[in-house]
Amino acid sequence: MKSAVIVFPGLNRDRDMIAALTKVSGTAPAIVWHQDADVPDVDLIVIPGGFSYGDYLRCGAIAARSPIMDKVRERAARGVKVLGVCNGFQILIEAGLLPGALMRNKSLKFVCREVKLEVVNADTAFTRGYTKGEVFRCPVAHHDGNYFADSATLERLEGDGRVAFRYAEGTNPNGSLHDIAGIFNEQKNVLGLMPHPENLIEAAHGGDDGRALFTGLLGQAA
Amino acid sequence: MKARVTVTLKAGVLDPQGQAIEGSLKSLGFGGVASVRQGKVFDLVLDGTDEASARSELNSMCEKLLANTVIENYSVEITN
Amino acid sequence: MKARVTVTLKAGVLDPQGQAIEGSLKSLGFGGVASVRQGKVFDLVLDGTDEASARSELNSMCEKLLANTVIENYSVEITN
Amino acid sequence: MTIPNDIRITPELVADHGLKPDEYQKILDLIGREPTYTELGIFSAMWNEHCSYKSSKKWLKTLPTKGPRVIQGPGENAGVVDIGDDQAIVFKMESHNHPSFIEPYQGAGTGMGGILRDVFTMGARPVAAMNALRFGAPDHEKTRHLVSGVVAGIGGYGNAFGVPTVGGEVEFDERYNGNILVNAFAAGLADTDKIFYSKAEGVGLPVVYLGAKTGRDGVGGATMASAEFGDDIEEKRPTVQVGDPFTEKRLLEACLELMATGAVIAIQDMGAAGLTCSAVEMGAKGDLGIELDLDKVPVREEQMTPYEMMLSESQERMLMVLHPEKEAEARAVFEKWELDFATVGVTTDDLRFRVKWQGDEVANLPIKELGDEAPEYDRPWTAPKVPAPLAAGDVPQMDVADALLALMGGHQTASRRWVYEQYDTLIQGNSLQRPGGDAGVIRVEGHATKGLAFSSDVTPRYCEADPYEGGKQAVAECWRNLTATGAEPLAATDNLNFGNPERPEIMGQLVHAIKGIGEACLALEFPIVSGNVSLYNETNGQGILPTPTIGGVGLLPDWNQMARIGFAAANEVILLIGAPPSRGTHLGQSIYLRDLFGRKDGPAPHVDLAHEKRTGDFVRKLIRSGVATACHDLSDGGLAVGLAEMAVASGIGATVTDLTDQDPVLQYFGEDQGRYLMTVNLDPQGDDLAALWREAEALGIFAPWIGTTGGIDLVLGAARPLPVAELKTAHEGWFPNYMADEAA
Ligand SMILES: Nc1ncnc2c1ncn2[C@@H]1O[C@H](COP(=O)(O)OP(=O)(O)O)[C@@H](O)[C@H]1O
Ligand SMILES: [Mg+2]
Repeated sequence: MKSAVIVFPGLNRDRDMIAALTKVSGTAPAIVWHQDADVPDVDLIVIPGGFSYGDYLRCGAIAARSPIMDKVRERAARGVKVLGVCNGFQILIEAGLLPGALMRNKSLKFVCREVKLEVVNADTAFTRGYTKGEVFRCPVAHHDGNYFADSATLERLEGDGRVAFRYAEGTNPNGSLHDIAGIFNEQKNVLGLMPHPENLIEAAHGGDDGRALFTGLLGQAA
Repeated sequence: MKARVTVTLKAGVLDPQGQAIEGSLKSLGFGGVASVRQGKVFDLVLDGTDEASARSELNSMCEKLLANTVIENYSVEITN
Repeated sequence: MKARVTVTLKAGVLDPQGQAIEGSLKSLGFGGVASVRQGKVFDLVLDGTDEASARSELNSMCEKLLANTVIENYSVEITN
Repeated sequence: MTIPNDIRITPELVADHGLKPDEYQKILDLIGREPTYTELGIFSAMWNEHCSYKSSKKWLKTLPTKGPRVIQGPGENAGVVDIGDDQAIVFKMESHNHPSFIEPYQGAGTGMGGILRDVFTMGARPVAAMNALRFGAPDHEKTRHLVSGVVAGIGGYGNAFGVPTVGGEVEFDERYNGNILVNAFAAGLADTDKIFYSKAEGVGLPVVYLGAKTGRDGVGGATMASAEFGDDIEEKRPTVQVGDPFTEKRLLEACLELMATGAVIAIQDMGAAGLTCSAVEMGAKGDLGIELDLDKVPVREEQMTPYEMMLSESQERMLMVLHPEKEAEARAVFEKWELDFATVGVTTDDLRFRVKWQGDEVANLPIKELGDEAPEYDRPWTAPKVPAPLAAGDVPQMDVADALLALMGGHQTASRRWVYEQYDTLIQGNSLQRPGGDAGVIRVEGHATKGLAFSSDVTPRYCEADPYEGGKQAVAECWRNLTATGAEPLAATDNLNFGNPERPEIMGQLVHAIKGIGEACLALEFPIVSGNVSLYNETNGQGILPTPTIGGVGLLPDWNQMARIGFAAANEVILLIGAPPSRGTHLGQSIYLRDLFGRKDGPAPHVDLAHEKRTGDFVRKLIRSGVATACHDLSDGGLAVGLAEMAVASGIGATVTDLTDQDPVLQYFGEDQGRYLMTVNLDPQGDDLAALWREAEALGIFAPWIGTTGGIDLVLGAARPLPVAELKTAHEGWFPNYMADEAA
């Protein structure tokens, strides 16, 4: 499986994501600079975490309006898988590829700690490395991960199996409605999530609970 | 020409910042505060002198960038 | 009673947010933008009906919490 | 606001620039005429304490700065130390005390920005950060606000920039009520053959300005950083600088990309007194003159005067000397990152520092003398009075369990989780030990087994009681914290925070602390490779506690052999390595006395450097041999707190037997130095443990078996068993509870 990582100025978990994709798949992803004319022909496009454009205005807002996102939107419409992590999730939301909004954490503070995630829908290309109901460890590191959507949208997300992950066991770090940590688009080829599975994939990270996302996605046995 | 754009959260949208400020104000002894909502203002300096066209530009800036119209309202004001 | 507090950066204080927004507006094709400065608004609902005392409360809220008077100015407006 | 350049230089104006009459006379003698207003500003910036080290230079020279691994010691933007495999660790610590008191969020944030720039200016990509924070008494009206702002500011900058925070310190004491300390540390990795320095070489080469535009931020800031606070503090506020981590992150990437092109001859970041200090330093180091044309400087405000441009402390800016044939390539890199790039000057061969503006020459000064001839003082000092020993039998009594619970839930030893969870501690994916242990540890990316450990330490109450012992202790504790992970301490950086050096007793503290630091660094083979001095930390004549912060770096050849502080399993032997047979006796200056009895008397504990070295080397060897399952050095709160921290870290309890012929208060709460707790997975009756003891004895190290891990309680001899869960609640509770009434 071929993948590409999109880099906007101010992102800072691009290197973490590139390392994770490389370590799990054995192949380095293509790196796409935001000013590049197009995204190469890949099966998976990843928008990593960080502070694109300083997260000034609203998190992800400025990056979401850059021309490269039109290309991402086109690919997504054609069924290419798109993964947005943390700032990547915020960008996908601002770009309209995913519904709702990510508000300032309830504590108003940046939070970096380990949480537990429950796999709500394991029946997708992104989550097939896990089993439904499985609870796994995953770190978070964000200031604006408090998922908000109106009740109709929440109902639709829940009803259509579009909630991917939920914060489990009282570990919701940000006040997200329905403890939502990650959601899919309607076709389930776009996933956005706040936690950082790429930071928990090997012994040096103190565990590899995040690895199954990548092994599942990249078509390898977990 | 100078303009001010004000962006506020739509009713019903969660405002963690406003809530926290409300709590802080109360614990500072401002008992009479019933609610606080936080928004943004943008003070812009624009080239050009035609107010009507500035207004329409500003609206379009809001739609395209300054406001997230899923959760925010905006208003535009020419200030000079 | 309703009030709006507007908090803006003092002149000369660097506004990285405003700068980034200015850059983004330009690349979205809004060439006529000469500068952008970002500020905050707080929309408050207050108990009580006396405008003068509300005004003085609001000023004191700004001094104590809503504005960082080291780098920000504020203004207070009763909106109804 | 515009300030003309032909303003008359009056004695008041000279004084406003922090220059003493004799210093001004020296300027007149040096240039043979009255300086222009801009020149006066340049002198004030170059000759203030912050840039010239005029009070401390004489003493700093006595510090050991060399070692087999030292590539670059003090004098550059950061120290450079060899870690093998053609790589180096580049690090430094710097204070942002005064700005953080005035505007905590921006002050602390720009402090982070400054130290990160020091590191990447040398060609190193930042891989770890720490912050050492000191605030006033918890119940002081300003403290919560300052804690909240400083922590948010450090996080706001460091998190967005993308460097993991791996450690730090937080302390509270009323002596910092009016003058908090914010010391920021950063370390970066570079290839040893790609280190960049500030020395310009070659005549007629372009001097290039990079990064953010210049505004009026912090004009007079460097002068402020060296001025004692008075009640007119409000008036100093408009000089606040605002940080822009987004620009800094782009500057990092652009600089590293530019360095890779081979275009850079010399580079210097613009820190205190921005353009002035950076240009003078590049020229003077290279025996070259520099000519600047201020009309080329990118500015973001209108009508800036040359005075303001020369003294502006706008952040996120760099000055470089470039190979002219690579200028176009360099410009392309900066345009890609949307940063300003402007050729603002040229190197010359006449050793003059010339500044042009709108056709006028507004400054023309001898460049070498600006730095070299800066005043240097041998300020008078008095020897500190060391407190008398506690009277024999003066051991205030308290139930051991109650005392431990109170200390674990008190402001001094409570967990700092509330602080470090606001920092990104795992970005870059290399964090092997995040804050909460003895030292932060990261792996060296790209290397299979190598790791680096970081710790920041000082015990200001010891330094106040005895600056010499306190100086030694700061170094020893840092060295010990690195050792406790299994790392070999390589080198250190120091951040010397003191009061007004014009007072002989403060100068005495500085002199003696440096003496202690120097001796300890020598004995522990732990050279000082960079540092920073922050003086005049006082308010209305009351100085802070002397606070010489030490930031150290250690090397782990194989992080698979690394110790952590949490008890690893039940039924393991607990050894107390390096203790006297009595385990502990020293209660003077302990937190037991201070926090439970309100007493600040007695001498600081003594550090036996030779014993320290032997003990640490032995501990490290045990960790690397694989027998150690956990390790923790003893510091604040002694044996009891050390054991409790190990238990709380993993949830596993322990039972420790009392020494029957010794006061339990002394053995559990004494703060004797040079001690480690270690658990080993060895049979208590077996040969391996016997061999370990024989080896210790041969080295003159006492390493008694004091107890065994297991259970859900911590049992300290005859004291009431304390559930680990209860200790944890106390330990984790203080900070969030305290900050919960932030607005109150
Ligand atoms: N400001 C801070 N930022 C990050 N980590 C911190 C900070 N303050 C304290 N810590 C962490 O909390 C732990 C306890 O700190 P401290 O009591 O100073 O340790 P020690 O006694 O071993 O020097 C350490 O791991 C330290 O790195
Ligand atoms: Mg320690």
